[in-house]
Amino acid sequence: MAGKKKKGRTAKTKDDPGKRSMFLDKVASNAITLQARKVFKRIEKGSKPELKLPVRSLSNVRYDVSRGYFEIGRTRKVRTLSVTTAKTFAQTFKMMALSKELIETRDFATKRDAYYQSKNWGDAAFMDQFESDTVMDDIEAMFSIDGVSREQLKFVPDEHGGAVAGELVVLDPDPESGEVVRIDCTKFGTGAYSIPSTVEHLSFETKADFILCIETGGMFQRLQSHKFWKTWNCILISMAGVPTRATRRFVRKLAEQADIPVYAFVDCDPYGMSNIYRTLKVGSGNAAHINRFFCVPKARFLGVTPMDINDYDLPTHPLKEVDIKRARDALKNDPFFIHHKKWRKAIELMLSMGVRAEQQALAKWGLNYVIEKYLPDKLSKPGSFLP
Amino acid sequence: MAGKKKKGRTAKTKDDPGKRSMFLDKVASNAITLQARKVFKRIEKGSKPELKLPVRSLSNVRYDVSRGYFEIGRTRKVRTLSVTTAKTFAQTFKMMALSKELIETRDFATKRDAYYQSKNWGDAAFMDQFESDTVMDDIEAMFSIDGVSREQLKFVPDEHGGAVAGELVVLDPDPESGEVVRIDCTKFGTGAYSIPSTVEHLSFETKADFILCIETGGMFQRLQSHKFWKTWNCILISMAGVPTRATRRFVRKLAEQADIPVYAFVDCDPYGMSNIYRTLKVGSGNAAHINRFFCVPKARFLGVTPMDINDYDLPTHPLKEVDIKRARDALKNDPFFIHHKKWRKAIELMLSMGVRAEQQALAKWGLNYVIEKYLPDKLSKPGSFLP
Amino acid sequence: MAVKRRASAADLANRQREISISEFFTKNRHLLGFDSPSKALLTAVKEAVDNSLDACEEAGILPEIKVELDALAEDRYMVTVEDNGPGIIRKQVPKIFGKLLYGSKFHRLKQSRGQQGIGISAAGMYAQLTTGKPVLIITRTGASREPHQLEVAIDTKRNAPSVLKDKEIEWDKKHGTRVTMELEAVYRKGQHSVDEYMVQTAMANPHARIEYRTPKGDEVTYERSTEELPVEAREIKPHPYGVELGILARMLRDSKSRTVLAALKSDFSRVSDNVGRSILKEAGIPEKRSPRHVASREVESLFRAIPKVKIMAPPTNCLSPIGEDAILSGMKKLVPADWYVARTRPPSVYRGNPFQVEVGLAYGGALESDGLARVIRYANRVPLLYQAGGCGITKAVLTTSWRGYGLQQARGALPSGPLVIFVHIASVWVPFTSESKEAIAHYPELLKDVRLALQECGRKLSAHIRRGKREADEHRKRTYIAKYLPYVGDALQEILSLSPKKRDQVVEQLTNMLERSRKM
Amino acid sequence: MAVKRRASAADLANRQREISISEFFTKNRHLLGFDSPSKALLTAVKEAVDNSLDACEEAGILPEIKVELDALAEDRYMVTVEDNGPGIIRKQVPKIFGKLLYGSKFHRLKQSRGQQGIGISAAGMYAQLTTGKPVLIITRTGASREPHQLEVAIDTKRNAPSVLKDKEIEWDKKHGTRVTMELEAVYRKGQHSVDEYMVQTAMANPHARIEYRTPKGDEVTYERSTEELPVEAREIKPHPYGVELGILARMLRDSKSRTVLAALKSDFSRVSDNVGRSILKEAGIPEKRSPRHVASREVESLFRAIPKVKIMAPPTNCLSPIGEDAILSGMKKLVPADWYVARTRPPSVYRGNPFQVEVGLAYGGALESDGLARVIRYANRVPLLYQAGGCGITKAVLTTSWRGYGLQQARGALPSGPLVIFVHIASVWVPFTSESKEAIAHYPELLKDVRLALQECGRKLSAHIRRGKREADEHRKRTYIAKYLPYVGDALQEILSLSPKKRDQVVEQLTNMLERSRKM
Repeated sequence: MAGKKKKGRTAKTKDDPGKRSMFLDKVASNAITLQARKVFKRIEKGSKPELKLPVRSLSNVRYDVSRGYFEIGRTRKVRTLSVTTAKTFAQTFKMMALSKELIETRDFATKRDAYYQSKNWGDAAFMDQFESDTVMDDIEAMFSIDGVSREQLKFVPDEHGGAVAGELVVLDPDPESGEVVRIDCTKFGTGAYSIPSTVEHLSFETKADFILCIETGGMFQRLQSHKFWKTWNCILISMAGVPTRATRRFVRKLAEQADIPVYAFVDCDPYGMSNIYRTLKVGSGNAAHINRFFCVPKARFLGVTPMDINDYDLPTHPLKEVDIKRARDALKNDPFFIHHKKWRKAIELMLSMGVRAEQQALAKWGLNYVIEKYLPDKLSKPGSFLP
Repeated sequence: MAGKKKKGRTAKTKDDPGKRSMFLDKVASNAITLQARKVFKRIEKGSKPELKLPVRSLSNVRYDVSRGYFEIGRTRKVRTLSVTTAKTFAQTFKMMALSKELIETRDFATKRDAYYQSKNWGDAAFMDQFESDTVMDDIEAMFSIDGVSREQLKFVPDEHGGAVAGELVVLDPDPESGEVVRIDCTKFGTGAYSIPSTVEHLSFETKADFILCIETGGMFQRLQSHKFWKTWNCILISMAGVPTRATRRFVRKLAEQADIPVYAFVDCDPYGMSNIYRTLKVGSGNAAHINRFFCVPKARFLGVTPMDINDYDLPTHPLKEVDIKRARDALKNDPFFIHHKKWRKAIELMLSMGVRAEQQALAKWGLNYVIEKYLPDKLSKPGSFLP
Repeated sequence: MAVKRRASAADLANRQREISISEFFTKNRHLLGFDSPSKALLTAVKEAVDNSLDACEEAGILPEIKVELDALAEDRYMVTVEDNGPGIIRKQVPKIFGKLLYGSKFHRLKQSRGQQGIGISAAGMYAQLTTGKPVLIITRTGASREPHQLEVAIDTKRNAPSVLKDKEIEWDKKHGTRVTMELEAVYRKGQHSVDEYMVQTAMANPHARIEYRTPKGDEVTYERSTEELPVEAREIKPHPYGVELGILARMLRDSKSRTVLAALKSDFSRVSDNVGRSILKEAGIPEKRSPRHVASREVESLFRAIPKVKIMAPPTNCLSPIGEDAILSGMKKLVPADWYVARTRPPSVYRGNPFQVEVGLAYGGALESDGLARVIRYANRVPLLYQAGGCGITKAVLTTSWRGYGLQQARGALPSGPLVIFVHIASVWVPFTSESKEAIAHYPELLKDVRLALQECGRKLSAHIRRGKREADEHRKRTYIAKYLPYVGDALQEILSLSPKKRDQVVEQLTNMLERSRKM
Repeated sequence: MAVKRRASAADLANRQREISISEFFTKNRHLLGFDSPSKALLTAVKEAVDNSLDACEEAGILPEIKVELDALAEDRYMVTVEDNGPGIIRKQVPKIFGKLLYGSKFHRLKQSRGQQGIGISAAGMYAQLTTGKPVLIITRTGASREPHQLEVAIDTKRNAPSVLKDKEIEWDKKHGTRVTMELEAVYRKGQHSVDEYMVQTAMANPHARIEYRTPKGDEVTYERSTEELPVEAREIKPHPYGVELGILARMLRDSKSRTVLAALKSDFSRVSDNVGRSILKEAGIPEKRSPRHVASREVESLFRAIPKVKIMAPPTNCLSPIGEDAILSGMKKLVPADWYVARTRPPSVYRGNPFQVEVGLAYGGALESDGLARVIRYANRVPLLYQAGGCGITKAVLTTSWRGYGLQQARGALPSGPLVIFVHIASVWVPFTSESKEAIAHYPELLKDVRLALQECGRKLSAHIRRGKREADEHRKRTYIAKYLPYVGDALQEILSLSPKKRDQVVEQLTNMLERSRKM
């Protein structure tokens, strides 16, 4: 079976997980210091300090075919200190100082935490979360040029991580003691491993053949309860809708380190294809400055495909107005779909059929039809997966 | 310290987890058979079959002070088979048959699964999810009279479970082999244990002193990363907003089995008090027929309280229109808050201050102020927690 | 006080002049419905057709009307309206067509299309103003009389006709009138068009035969669907409840009766000897007093006494409703629905003026089921095409709750569905909101009666819709039994592991049970 | 053909009668603004005050007007309006107050408040109709003349006055007129009230002193804010571009000139010898032809020739705008804003009628900043209180894009903010949508000029709003430097572990840098 070609491969960890984590911290901390030093030098020379930020607009985004993700373009905006930018400047530097402190104390902060921290900054305190988020996005964009991610800056999302089960051991070095915890994801019974908010410090041991990313919690629970990962020697990841940053980063790191394919199993509708799968694989257009960290270029689309609707005679719902709009938009404006002819054909087929289908629609043929028939069928020819 | 009075207590498990799970299945299966038999007998006698359902409206709900939860009243509606009810009758029985089959095959189905299953029922197939959900709610209500929960009927929610970390071992018997998996929640590094969709079969071993249920993922991650559970010998549970059915049921079973207190740590706003805490503790008015399974009557409100806003000089936001409406509504119409004078005073205080505060507002005084000062303060006098 | 003398009172007095009504309406012609060229075309046709129909009916002739429009230029049309009415005697022709506020209908209390004696002469005045052309009239009052042809212009300064030509001619019609006007106008299609006016006129006048030729040369003939003339409306005297203080004073002053009692009895309707005495007693005025010697303070007492005395409602033979049958036949001919209802309300009174409301509904069939209902408004059988928004009839339709009758209706909107609503108000005096007679004022009494009629028809519509639903229900239920009961059997078999035979028995028993209870 | 003879042409002819304009408007009094008792009160006051102001101005007298309302019963009021005008000579009094369509203003092309000679006599007619009481007039034309007191009623059948009393009396006024009417009416507060009318009248007539006593006995005096009378409007002749074919024909027929060229020159404005000759040449009519011998087809040629010849715009001294200063002083007195602007447009022409638009804006101050802007409409200095929705002025305000001037404006709505918009249209002939003179018809030329004036004022408003924002900005920026730069220093210190001294240097350097660049 093609999908199992790498069976028996041993675990790969590039280096000691604890050391790697410290190395990442060092990179981030240096980037901050460097930025501050540049500004300090300018001031000493009597020049106005300035910051260079990539322009975060759709016009400065392109789909990099070779790298396989949406990438931010070269356009930069320069923010010079002036009366009107004084407040933002102060806040940006206070936020950078906070980040450095977090790195040094091996701590982290959510967006919300950072906002409240600023309440101790006197006049420079953020008026509202929106102001705070904007500055954080700026800092993230600024350091993305240096290859430093927001998580490395110790700003973590306040989002639920996805759930994981299957043939995987996660190595998690304790932030304080440095002792590495081994988490065996085959040992959660019907439960699962919940991905933490930041995954930069994690590394992995696995002999799995592939990673299966699943849209709904219900489908994940079914495959998990029936130990699908055991039969198929794989790792199951529940995305629960559009995957969070932590989940995407987790999948990306895991897939890269273990060098195994990633298959997405989502609903057959424009939301599943465009919002979930496309985001997982190449990132999103309006967050192009971070895609390099979060995309999973090796992801492939297992199903449900529009062809499956016919092949498996699935119950469908008519496409809604918003679905049609989304699909037409993908065909017309999305460089990813425009680039892949197979995707264009699939979306056009869906539009001409005028219907969508959910992954759970397979239950029409029996609750475990998906385990006994559909997935085995599919996994026997991964070459046919959509790109 | 009062909160630690049970330190050193050994694990409690009522009986063998595998056997217990089989026993629960048996109860559910018998209830279905009994119901079917009743109907069958009536038909043989030439009487029209009928089903008795508790009326699911707010007028048939009361707050049971002694039991500590919203309870459904005694009013029943009788649904007699007639031309107009024929379709619903057929669907109800088909759904009961499906439930029995699920129990026998040790399987489960989400709402969505059940809906798609019906697509094989010919004319009796559900037209849409709404129709299917209504029948499922009816069945749940019907069997709730017999003390059988929806999860026992093997209809599981398609919701994310909460995350768990700390001094707890979850015992999860394998549905097929019956072999019991032991999941040690101290062993997940920065990650956590993700609660499965159904928890009926789980049991626990713990020496923890209390369970701390936390509103936001960010705060959970902070306490988890800093091993708060280790310092304080407790179990951390992330609710991520209003807790799901599985999370509530998990906390309830755990608290009951381990006989330890449950503390809720949520935002100081009407949503945190009423929608999150009240739902966790006594259930919700419009799902009164299931509260007996899902409420956590021993839960206490640790904070953030309106008094905390003054005591800790927290940054606040003004109450929004909807907050004020919700708070007034709680004071006027919610039997739980009406019953507890302390709660009435707290809500009135909040209304008079006109502000709300988030749990992350504590970050104003330092990111780990919550760990180093606030929670220790609070946990030193659990008697002062709101009921 | 700073006084800069510019003009003295005497200077001002020298400038005072009388203004003729024609001059007034020349400047204010938008008041008469001549505000735009497309509306002018409709108004001219309407005034001529109204007059023709009125004349035929008064003379007891089943109307045959011919309407012809000819385009002379893009903005210049010739309008010709010909009828088979009684004709107009030669002497009257100039004043009827060449003087505003001249007519037979203003002083009468009796339902008619025209009311104010302005319409046709205003059309002529507009024609003359915009093209300089006089009105051309051919008329003949009987087979034994010679047909006359006249050209009449209006001297607006004097509001008086001037006859430009007058001759006897050959005409093959035995009696009737033919009016031709040349005017600045534009021909349009749509809601406010002459075409639409012709259809609606035909619908409300099923006793009339109308031939209509559009400027494009298309000919449409509306054949009559009844050979019966409408009941003739009789003239009545004013009713005391409707009189105003000033009018009452004038009536007494002008009365030819010798005593005030006699004056009341002869000048008002429904004042019997008894009623008259009661009023005068209440007012403290001696019966024998001459009406011309009632002092102004006494007139007021008299005025205040009237409402205190119970007086019979005015006679209603001044009205001539279309009638339910005629409304139905008119709608059936011209509205492609599959269900119709009509209701003629009993006459009512507002301000002493009798009026009567008629409503028809047409539902279903080929009517568009997506949009809003269409409302067709009439006053004294004349369609109202403009100012639907400001009209009391529209208000009454909007404030009727159509949801109760099984229709959709958004807040403050017309009901939606395949529905045409026909509303006719007949009255001796229709209170229009302007002289162009496009919308009816919001008198509560009128609105109430329209609503009542709509409700009566609405209830019938509701029954019709429900009947349709019931029939659909019945069918559905019958199939339900066959459709769903087998699944009850299936499920019980699955749960209780019944034998196939047992299962079939269960289904059979259930089927019998339900069929039986349905027959009871 | 089924003929049931009911009435012959001769019968019909016998019924034909002339209708007096008074009778017509008695039945249609809602057309004159007497549709409800509360509106009737306002209309009566308005007609009397308009006449008083017109008379004073024509006579060059600074107006002093006294308005008194007395409640006689809940629905009966006495209205008294007294002025210091030139008075009315005895002989004219009956016709002015007892005949509809009689006046000095209808035939003139000149801006005035009254236009049609209907207003005050209609008010009297309404009073008489509802209370039976005649109009009481006291008038005196000069210190050397005796004051007269008359009671005038209207014979509606003949549209003629009847004088009930007429005597010389004592009166301490040297000249002026006092009119008293008793009518069925209701006194209300609010948008459509007499109170509101008085304020708005005072605002547009800052040269008038007005005393007003409400029925509750409250006395309000609006002192004048200017001692200058408005420029006197001159009467002009009609302009050829505005004439209509029918009018042209009549003017030639009625002309007293000997030649058609002379007729054109004397009866129209702006027709010089040259212009007249060009027109006639274009029309192919000999100059010397008698105007009364121009055939009807030739009149049409003449009519078509006019637009082909270039003719100067009509003289505009027939207009008397309020003027920017007077608008400003009126608004400042009565609108509690803190910024004002006014603009008087140059005169324009529609249909040959000169007109002029004036706009004022008042912004900020104690005006309510939450709601929509308030629009105050005037035609020839008379406030328009009713039918705002149907008025061309409202339309022009709605279709102006206020967002461009820094205001909020929802689609199709008025702008919102602390704004009062004052719009005045002055014209020799204001095209009202009805005789009750409540709303102005939507003539594109008028709307365009209103919009232009609004835009000119809007741009000034926009600059004012921006100036306010700029000043606030400036202040904010200055404080910014002191406020935020220390935190830049703090943060750099934290990241780079600078010494406190180094940190302070950085902050100082930054401060200097920014202060310097701000001064450049």
